[in-house]
Amino acid sequence: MRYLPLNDADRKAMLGVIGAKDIDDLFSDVPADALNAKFDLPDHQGELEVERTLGRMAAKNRAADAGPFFVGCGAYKHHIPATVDHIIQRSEFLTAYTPYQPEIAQGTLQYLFEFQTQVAALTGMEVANASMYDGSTGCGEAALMARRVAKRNKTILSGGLHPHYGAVTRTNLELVGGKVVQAAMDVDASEDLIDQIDDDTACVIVQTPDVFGNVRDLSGIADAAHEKGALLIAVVTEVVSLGALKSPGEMGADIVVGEGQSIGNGLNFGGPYVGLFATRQKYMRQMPGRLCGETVDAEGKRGFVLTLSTREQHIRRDKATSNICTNSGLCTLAFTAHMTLLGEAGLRKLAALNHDAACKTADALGAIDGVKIVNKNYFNEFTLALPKNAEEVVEQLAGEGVLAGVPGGRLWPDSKDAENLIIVAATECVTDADINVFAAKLREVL
Amino acid sequence: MRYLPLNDADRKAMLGVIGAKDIDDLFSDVPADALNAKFDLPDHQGELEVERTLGRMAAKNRAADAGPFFVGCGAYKHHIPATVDHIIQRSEFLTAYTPYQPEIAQGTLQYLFEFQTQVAALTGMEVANASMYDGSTGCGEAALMARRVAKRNKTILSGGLHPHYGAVTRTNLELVGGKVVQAAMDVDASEDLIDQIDDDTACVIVQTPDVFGNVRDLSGIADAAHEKGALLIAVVTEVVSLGALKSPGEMGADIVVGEGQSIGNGLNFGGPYVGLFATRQKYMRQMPGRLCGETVDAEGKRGFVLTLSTREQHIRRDKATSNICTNSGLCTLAFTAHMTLLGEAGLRKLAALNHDAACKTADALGAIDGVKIVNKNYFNEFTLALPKNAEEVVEQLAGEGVLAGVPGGRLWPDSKDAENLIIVAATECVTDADINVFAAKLREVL
Amino acid sequence: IEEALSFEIGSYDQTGVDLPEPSGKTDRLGGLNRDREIGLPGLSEPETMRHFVRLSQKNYAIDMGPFPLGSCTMKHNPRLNEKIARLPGFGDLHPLAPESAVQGALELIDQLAFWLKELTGMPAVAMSPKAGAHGELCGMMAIKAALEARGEAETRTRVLAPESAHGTNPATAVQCGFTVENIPGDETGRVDLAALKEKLGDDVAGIMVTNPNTCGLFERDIRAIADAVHDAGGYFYCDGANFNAIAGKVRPGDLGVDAMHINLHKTFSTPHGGGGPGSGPTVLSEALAPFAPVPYVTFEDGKYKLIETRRAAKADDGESMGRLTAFHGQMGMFTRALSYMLSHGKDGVKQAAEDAVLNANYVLARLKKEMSPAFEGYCMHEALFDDRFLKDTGVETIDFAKAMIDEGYHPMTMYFPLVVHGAMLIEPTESESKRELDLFCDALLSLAKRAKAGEVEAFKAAPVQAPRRRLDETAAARKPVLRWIPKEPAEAAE
Amino acid sequence: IEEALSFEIGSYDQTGVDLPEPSGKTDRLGGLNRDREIGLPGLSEPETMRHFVRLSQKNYAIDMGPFPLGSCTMKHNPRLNEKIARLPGFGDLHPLAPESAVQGALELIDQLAFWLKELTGMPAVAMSPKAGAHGELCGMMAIKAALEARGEAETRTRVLAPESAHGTNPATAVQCGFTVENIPGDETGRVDLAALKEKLGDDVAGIMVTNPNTCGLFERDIRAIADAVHDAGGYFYCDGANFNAIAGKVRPGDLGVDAMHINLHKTFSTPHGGGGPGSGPTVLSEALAPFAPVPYVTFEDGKYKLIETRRAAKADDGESMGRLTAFHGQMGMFTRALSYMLSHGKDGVKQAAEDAVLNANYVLARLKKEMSPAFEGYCMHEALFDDRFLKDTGVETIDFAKAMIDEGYHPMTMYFPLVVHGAMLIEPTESESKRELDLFCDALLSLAKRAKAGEVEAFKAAPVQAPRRRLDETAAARKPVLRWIPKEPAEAAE
Repeated sequence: MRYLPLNDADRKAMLGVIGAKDIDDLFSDVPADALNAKFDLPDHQGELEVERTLGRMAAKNRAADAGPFFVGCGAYKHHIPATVDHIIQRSEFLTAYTPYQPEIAQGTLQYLFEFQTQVAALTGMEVANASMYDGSTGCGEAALMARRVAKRNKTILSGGLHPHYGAVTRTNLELVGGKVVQAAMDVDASEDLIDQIDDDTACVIVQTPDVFGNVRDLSGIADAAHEKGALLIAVVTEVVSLGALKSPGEMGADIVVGEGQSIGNGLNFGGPYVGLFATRQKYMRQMPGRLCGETVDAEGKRGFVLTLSTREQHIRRDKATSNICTNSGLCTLAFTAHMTLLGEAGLRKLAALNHDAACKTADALGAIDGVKIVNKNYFNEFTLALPKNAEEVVEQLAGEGVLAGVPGGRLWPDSKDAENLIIVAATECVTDADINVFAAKLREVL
Repeated sequence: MRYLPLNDADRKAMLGVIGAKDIDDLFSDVPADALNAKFDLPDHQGELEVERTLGRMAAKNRAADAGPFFVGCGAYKHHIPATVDHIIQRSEFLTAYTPYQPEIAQGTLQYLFEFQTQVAALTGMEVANASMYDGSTGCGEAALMARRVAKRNKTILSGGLHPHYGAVTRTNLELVGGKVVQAAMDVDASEDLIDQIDDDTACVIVQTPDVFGNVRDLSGIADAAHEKGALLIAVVTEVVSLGALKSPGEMGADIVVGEGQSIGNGLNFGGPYVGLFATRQKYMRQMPGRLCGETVDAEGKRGFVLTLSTREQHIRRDKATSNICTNSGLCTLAFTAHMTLLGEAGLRKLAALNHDAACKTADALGAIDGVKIVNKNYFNEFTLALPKNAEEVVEQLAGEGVLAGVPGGRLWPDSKDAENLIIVAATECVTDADINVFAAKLREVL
Repeated sequence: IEEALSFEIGSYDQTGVDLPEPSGKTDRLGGLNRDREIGLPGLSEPETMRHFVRLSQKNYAIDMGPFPLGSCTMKHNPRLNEKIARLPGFGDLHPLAPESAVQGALELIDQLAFWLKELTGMPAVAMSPKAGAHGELCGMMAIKAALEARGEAETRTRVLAPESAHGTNPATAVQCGFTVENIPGDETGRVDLAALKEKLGDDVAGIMVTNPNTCGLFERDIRAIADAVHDAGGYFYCDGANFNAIAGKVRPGDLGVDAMHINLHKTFSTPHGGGGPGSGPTVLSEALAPFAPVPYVTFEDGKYKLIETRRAAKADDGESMGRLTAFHGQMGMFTRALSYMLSHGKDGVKQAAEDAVLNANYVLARLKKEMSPAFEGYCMHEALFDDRFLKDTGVETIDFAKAMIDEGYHPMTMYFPLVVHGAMLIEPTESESKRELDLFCDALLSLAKRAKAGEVEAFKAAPVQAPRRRLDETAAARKPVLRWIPKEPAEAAE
Repeated sequence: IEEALSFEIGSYDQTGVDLPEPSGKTDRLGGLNRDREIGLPGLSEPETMRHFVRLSQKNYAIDMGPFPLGSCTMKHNPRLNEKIARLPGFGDLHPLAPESAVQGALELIDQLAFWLKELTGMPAVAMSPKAGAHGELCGMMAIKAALEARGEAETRTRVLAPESAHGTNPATAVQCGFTVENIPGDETGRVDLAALKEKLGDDVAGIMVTNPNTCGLFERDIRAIADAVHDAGGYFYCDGANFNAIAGKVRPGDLGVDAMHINLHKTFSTPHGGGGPGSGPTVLSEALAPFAPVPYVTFEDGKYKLIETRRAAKADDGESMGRLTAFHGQMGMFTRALSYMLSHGKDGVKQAAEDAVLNANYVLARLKKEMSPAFEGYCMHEALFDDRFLKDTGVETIDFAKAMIDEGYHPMTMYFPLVVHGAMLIEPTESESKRELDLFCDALLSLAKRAKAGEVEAFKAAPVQAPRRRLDETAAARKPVLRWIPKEPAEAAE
């Protein structure tokens, strides 16, 4: 087997040194009837065979690049520079362990420090951690953190929050007996959550741009929350939007969680992604997840280490802030490298191109009889109201090679109001031809 | 422009340090009317646009992997382990210069030394160089070398030699007034070149397996050449065959040149490839190309350097053995890495699988009415005689998605005898299904 | 070579990407346009490449040498898997694309699930947990959901775990609202069965046991443990971090396990990537299977289907605990893991486990000449030493570990498990050749001799052959600096 | 860490690939089966990976830092180009596949040819030369073929080349059957026009001049040189190694050039890869175009076609010199080069040339404070120094260069061109930022000061911060060891 360096001669010699009569001697603690179980699985295969098997599976899927593509809702098709993939495939990054031995892990630690700085700058917050699994689990952890900070029980979820984020957060909160108030689906950002905030409210969670694409001003809700001693958690699922929009920090958020996939990371059918998590300095020690900090070595040279591990499970065990013991290391690197390439100038331009593409797409689709654009303001994603069931329309368009967006029924299967909605994203990867094809085909199927 | 680190502020500051008034000040030696010419070319583009443009071009080609594939004749479709591509993409290998500064190039030098050892072992020779551009140019250089060694003028080319190799060699020899005797096309390895060898013969060049796929015993011609004081140059265009066949060295060759593409290197529409060049110890100083040799450093540690550069153009200028000042560095690395993975055991197995595939393919095709297998012995390539024009058949089959092999007319456009021939290669990548499709479609079009 | 931070090199107007000019025509941002500087410097592409290549060269990695980290399983990462994960049909696939457009992806998830169920002998698997600890959460949530379904969630609130457990075990139990109690170990490094039995009762939700355990030993009484817990009405969560020692040899399902997470990045070699991403699918027993999280994949009428909500799960006869993450789990890790499994086959998976155990015992046998094994007898896939051999040398475990860096090795896991004094836990994995192991053992034996010979200063100073000497972690934690702050421009005030 | 040879690690029965079992049923090898051991050890995949990763870490590379090699042009290698070259339609395409199956490949070659012709202002280009020196051969062969067509091949046998020429120039001329004669240089580092004119005559086949020349200077009299040679009935071969200094600014075709090779790996940044593969397309004037080698691409009736033989070229009104290589040239380099060109565009190519020249002049301006420029005035894309500044220090050019290694830099080109004593030729290229250049200049200025301050021993000992100290090249050449030889097994005789 190509991955195994030992050969039979080695094995025999080594058993001799050990003083074992055969390999199963070493497994003698295993109940005899459980040892050497039989498996209904194939034997080993060469690369060519494995590539064929998995290549066939891959070919049954429709890649985003294969045609006009407008699917978003928390995962976005962006162009990733080839440099990024080269960097993350460096052996020294790809096959490195968690940087618990900082003397020989400064490469990983320094990019984590750069990542934290980038995330803090983007979100307008003071500190950021070294990433979460993804945006949705970050949202759940933020809700738990807000409970710790506020020492209160109630969490309010905006009706514009991605339903998956809501579901994950609910799952997390209910486990510890938290009370969750889910606002009604809020297609056009008209909800008013302020009345819901009371003295037991730990936090309000609001997304911008929200799941329907609406750009939301958080200032009002932030003020209202703060007035009642509650925190505002801002959720950003499209981090590119931060190149065009005021940061949540500027609008008063206390914790910002985001999905960083758009920068440096492919769609990957939903994972691995990279959760962004940032907050104010004063809440730093309540943050979950890994943190990288600056320090000096024995010679006084600047270096970086994982720090504040007194919050973490491997030290605190049942007193930890969270059970999380991984960050999204390599995805973080992809984010950092792509963001370093972009810089402020590139990110702003990228954001502007995304907005252009969405406006163009909205204009083309909105001009179709019976189609209504729900949003007044949006960044690179908006919602269409169709005169018929959106799920069917999306299926028909997929049959025509156009991946048109996410039908409302997929995310709100219990809601009648969502049935005819379709959420459409347009990024820098969308061409004028794509838009024209989409509009033409949509006109046909309506 | 993303590749250029200077910005306008840098440029201005630097011009100031230089004391130049503007950039064209630095170009003042250029005739004024030739400076800042206009070009009918587009301006710079982003990655996405470039990928689209070139991706469209790529999509117009039929990749070998896209269906049943049987084309060979000096370039072969083999499976390359993913490890190989990872290794050659390491920044430290990919973006390194020629190892003229050995202290910081031991990585390159050591693999060249390993490569030379591998090539010598494979070919059954005593020494090998660090590679040539490809097999065909290596063949031309070998003919020139034989002239230098033998101090004679005549070169005999076998009728089984790849016509492109013959053409390249002729081009090289004619430049320096060499006499070339090209034997007639020799489909079934029945030629007798011995009579042609005379006292003015520098060398005989014979290929095995030859261009028609025939496995040739070189012992007889080697003896005959040596008897007359001439050299035997053996050409191997399918290096995998050396895992199954006696080495040319064992059969008496004095110089072995080969195309190493099959190991580690993709088809790449003909290049870059990696020319193998090996010879006997006594001719070492007449070898063209780079050589890597073992030595020690100032502390006595083993190390490697480029050596015998007294043969080379950068030292000897008009007295050099050849004008060549490049090897096929990265392709050499791909070869070395793949061969290291294979080892003796893997190479032998790979060769056996190739032979299996060819035998199966020949049996399936030979069973078709009117189709004749020309060869008695072959390795992974053989020649079919069809009852009709092969070029048309190949085109028809290509239309059906089968790349059937090389029609004789493509390589011998002037030969009536070649018209109905088709040279078919089968490697480990050929499946039983591929063979069945090929046979069925061939039956249809005949 | 020192490498500055990108923030110290780049400028706000530099960029390493070329993008077409935006139209500048439309603005539908509702007046929420970003009007202040963000604070993100850019670098040209060559500068970016060099920045990260230079940083990479300050790291140690499995491609460079052994990574003998007990409990962390750093094995070879085949590049075939990287290639597969990057096929456009997998890498460029949207999680919310219509089911008709993702049939191959669902097939892959289903296939991988089949392998995991078959290798563990368990009837169900939750695929979406994003990492090992997330898988633990999933398993403990399933237990909680099962207790709720039995109406015992209010009463069964205690979870038992050995002192030697990974820190995530207690942390996870607490995150599920349980309280945690230690199970003592016996002198052989295993769970004390009698002590365990004493702690059982009708307030016990379940136990969390790692097997092979964190001392690198197989829990001989595993079945008795499982039976005792089941008899007491509790569930058995098995921490699967060490599954690699027995994969292809032993099925946890045959041992009475109710839930176990599998670290794809350990047992099935998806790259650690400097700290993630991981992936922690969690196998479940019949008793827990109905509570699996959404989404999951089913196969009906020749098509793969996604069950994405609790309601849809109910229609599928389940009582799903809900959703753990936005999408379908770590697909990028699934492709790599399945590629790894297909490559190994059942014979290769078994051989890998055997070689891992053989390598660990070989290291144990060779090192015990100078070092002190924590327990008697053979080990499984990792060899545990304590610091008795360093007694009176002045050299501590951390010094010994840091000295390994100067020998060209990554340190072993130290001070874990907590039950052993100055623990050193060495896991060579099956990826090391006998030759590498011999060099490694030679180096460690030599270090041990030098420690005993009184070379304490050298140990205290180590490492010296690394990009950095020992770093001041206390200072880092006392006044945390978690981001780069631009220097105050000195002239700004003038 | 030292890394042994694979031959010292592996064994003949180990392999790092898994292949199905061969049938063993058929043998049509005619009794020529390999019956002896080959002598090729194998390594498992993890061992192979580690072997080559460790080796790689002994190299210096452009991704790590500046490579100030005059005349060798080590610039940034964009990874986009690597990605493009690996598209299956390019990377997995057979050179003898039917024309209908390779239209996109022929289009790419045609497009690249268009860019090269446009950038050089020349009407034709031979694409197949495999490297720069191969391109020189192509160009000189075209000249020879043109002379033959004129019936003057027997009489025009002399080729003139400046003393400062690359060694390949005379070597190539000789390989074409010419004799070579030096053209002296003038005190400004350029061709002495008067001396050149004296050497011209009706036995001159042509001249070979590099422009910008190897002293990093533009030949001011380039047109007068061209005119003089043409008037004498000869042709003007321009060595295009330094085309990167003027690409997008100046068209060689406007200067009277008849043939010029273009190093795609220099000007258009295909990776050097530790010594190749290169690629040397050669542009040709109207006079030489008919003699271009086969194969080449034409476009007819909406389809691309290959002209593959001399006869086919004749039908296409050519007098092809024949074939230079088996297939179509370095396609893998073509894809990379075109990707590079499309990325830059005409504006970027021009800016790159300007930045390259600016960077070189900046280095010249900064370094002349302590080092001695070989010539007065501005330079083009490389700055040439001689060793006058080292006079009486005991430090020689080679010592100075090796000391750069300890500062983290690859040495500059040394002892070339030959016309300058102890030459040091520095080409920073456009890929270096001002910041990197400043660090580089600071380091060299400091070295120069230290040399003058008498630290000769340190220079003689350099490098010390490298995987190896200076290597004994004399010993290597005296008794060449070009391959690993297994040690005689000591017991074999017993």
